[in-house]
Amino acid sequence: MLNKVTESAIDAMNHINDGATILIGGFGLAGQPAELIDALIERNAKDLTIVSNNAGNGETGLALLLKSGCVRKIICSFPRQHDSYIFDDLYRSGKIELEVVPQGTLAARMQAGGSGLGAIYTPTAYGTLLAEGKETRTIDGVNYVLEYPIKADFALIKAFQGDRWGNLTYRKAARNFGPIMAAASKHTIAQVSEVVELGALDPEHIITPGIFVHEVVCIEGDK
Amino acid sequence: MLNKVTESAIDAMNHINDGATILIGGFGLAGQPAELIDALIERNAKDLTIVSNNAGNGETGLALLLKSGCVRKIICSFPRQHDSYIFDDLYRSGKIELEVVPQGTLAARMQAGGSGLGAIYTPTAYGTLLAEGKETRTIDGVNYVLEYPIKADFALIKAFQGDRWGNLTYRKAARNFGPIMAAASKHTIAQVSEVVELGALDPEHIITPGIFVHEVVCIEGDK
Amino acid sequence: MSNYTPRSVDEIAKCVAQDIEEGMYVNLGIGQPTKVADFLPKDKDIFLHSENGVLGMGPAPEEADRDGDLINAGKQYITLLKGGSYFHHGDSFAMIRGGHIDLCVLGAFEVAKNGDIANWFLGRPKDIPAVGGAMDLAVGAKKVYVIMDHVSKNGEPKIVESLNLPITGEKCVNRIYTDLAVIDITEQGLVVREMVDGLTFDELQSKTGATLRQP
Amino acid sequence: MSNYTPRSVDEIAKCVAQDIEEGMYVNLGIGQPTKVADFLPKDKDIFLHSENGVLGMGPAPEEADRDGDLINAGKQYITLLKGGSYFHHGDSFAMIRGGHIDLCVLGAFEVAKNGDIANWFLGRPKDIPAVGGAMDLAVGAKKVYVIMDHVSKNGEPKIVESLNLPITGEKCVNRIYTDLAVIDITEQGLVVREMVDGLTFDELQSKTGATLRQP
Repeated sequence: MLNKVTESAIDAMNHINDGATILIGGFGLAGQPAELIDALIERNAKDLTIVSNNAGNGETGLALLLKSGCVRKIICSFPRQHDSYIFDDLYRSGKIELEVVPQGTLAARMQAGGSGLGAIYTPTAYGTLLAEGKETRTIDGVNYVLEYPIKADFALIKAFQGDRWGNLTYRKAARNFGPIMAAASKHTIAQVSEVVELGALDPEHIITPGIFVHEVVCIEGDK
Repeated sequence: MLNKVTESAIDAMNHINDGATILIGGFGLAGQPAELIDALIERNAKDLTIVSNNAGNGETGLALLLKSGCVRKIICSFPRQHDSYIFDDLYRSGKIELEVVPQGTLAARMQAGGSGLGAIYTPTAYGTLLAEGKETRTIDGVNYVLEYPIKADFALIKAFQGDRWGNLTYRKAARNFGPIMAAASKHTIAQVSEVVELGALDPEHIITPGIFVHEVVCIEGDK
Repeated sequence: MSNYTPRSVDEIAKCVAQDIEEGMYVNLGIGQPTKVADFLPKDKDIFLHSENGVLGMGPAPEEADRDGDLINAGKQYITLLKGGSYFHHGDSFAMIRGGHIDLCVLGAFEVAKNGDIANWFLGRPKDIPAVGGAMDLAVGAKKVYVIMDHVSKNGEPKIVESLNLPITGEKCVNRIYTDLAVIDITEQGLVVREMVDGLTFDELQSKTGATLRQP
Repeated sequence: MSNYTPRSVDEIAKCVAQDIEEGMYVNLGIGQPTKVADFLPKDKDIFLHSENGVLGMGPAPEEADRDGDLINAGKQYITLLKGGSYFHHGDSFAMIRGGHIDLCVLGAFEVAKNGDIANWFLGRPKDIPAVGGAMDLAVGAKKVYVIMDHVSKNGEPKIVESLNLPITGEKCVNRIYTDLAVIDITEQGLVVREMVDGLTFDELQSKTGATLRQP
């Protein structure tokens, strides 16, 4: 009997080592796997590359991870927020590397990674600073930028319900990057609010099939 | 009040004209929009290009459409089946043009079309007859073929439940190409087994949001 | 100087709302464009898209009904209308990049006469670049409308011959709504559709960095 | 000639099934490979994927329970296990092309010593090309096992120095199960893992179009 449910968030971090590339779900705080990030901080792996839409809020979750000094580089679409002061300070003092990627391109690059494409031509960012030095091509009169896949060693995501095969559902707009990050990483760890019996999730309603998920951690009391 | 529900399948064909490119859902008979195809035959538009996984079975649906003489070219992954004799005869007598595309590439090209990408590099078919004359590139040691998007004027698909905003759910493996064809066409017509009240479909369970659907036709008595 | 009153933020939003037709799929950018939602006709089905995976956005909830998992791209609490749906970022940006969004309303620092828009980065040494969905929306939506003040706080024109600031997207703006006028960007150049009462064309031209045309 | 009995189709399928471990995501090709499912251990969770959008495929249903919307890639009626799921072709081929399928079992016309496989098209003038998911599976799955007869009906070797028929995918086969032997394709060449009782290595070599090695 296969059981992907892992007892604790700390246990789930066992495989994460220095230098890993880690996708972290969430749009702002919605869908951010806060407890997994806390465990990752405790794991204290160094020299990490993090891919996430934002660069953390206040002194919670992703912001705390940056503060811990474990992160060498962050790839995101929107680092600067009203409460992203931890990132802002690290960036201005040259202590973290930043790659800004348009939000849709971030999603598309991870989708390319998860689905085995070698590269994609996207119209987004053509002619802008974010396409500087990148290959371009005009196809049927439209200008495109060549973008390469993002693939990662790990993904930490937050889902709603999960089962022992790793099937996941999400809750409202907390779905955001979860399904595409799960597909783009070699080892996906999902925190869920509830672990349900196998078969309790309607096969029509499963958003992330278990093939993309390797460990499921239940966070008690979480919504 | 916006209502995408169209009274009859025939009415939904009003916009289809000679020379149109039409995506038709289904994998074999599962998910094939039989009643929409019947209406398309009645519409009798000529010189059509059809994109579908197969090239019809027996004397039903897609096979009948081919028999009607309305189709100039078919793009599909698997035309030859034990009961595809209508297509086989047309092909052997040079009356229909065939473009064979690997099944995953067919899906990926439509996804590229629906999501605004200009082209994709896929590893599938590299070095084969189906990549002859196509641009290739080696990226990180893997060989890829450059493939261009498939975009269409129309998509005819079969879904399970629909509402007046065009939201759709599917049934089991009949989902197959429906969602990606809906996104890859300018005008998507979906036949459904049931039209439900707005709000009856759980927003977490809608597979094709109404933005991709332009007309919904209810086929009474269909499963 | 002639006697006129610039439009308030709400009045500009109202002008945009009046130009949105039933059945349109619309993305309202962060900031001022979000206000357009308040002036949309309640009796028409207009579909608001938020790039974080929501279609059919409804008005802000009562404080007691706020849900941290139900926010818009500006990270404000929202509600979902009956018939709305959730999806992941891949599908959400397929809607944008694939040309399925009929209209996007954006704020801007500058718009050039050819429709180039600058709205993501001022590029000063201390600024941290952050783009979000701005570049996807600019190139992807079928039509892009901009809401902005006609001139900057220093009185500089924000409608210009060519951009001074880093570009977000090329030739993508179709119409500009400012506190002074509504201007279409056409093949023939900048065409003034409408001005606030009491403003003369010459005065509008004097506050604009590129040649205007009367319709 | 030595005294041996070639394996039946079922026996070959059983050999493959024994090599599949718990937790693997497996795609079984149309035809003979489909039979492998019948011999998988019932007490282990092994996940069968069908490229038409099904994960967690179960055995064939009773006739009364057949459902035209629940078929596999070979268009046979199937069932879904508890914990199974449905998805569209885009996601299904993301699983394949993206390297998420641990193992794919395919039939073949020919396999070359370097792992090239031909299984989609004989290329004769009257043949109609039809590829389905064969090329995606060949390049996408982490491992590809082939089931085929060791020689053709005319007695020609199907394991060859280089392909005579149109290729499906380059260097993708890892192991071949025939009615006579199980052969690994390695960096060092074709390594015989196992042969049917009574067959000599020399006789197997005589029926094979490329050099075999003993382990």
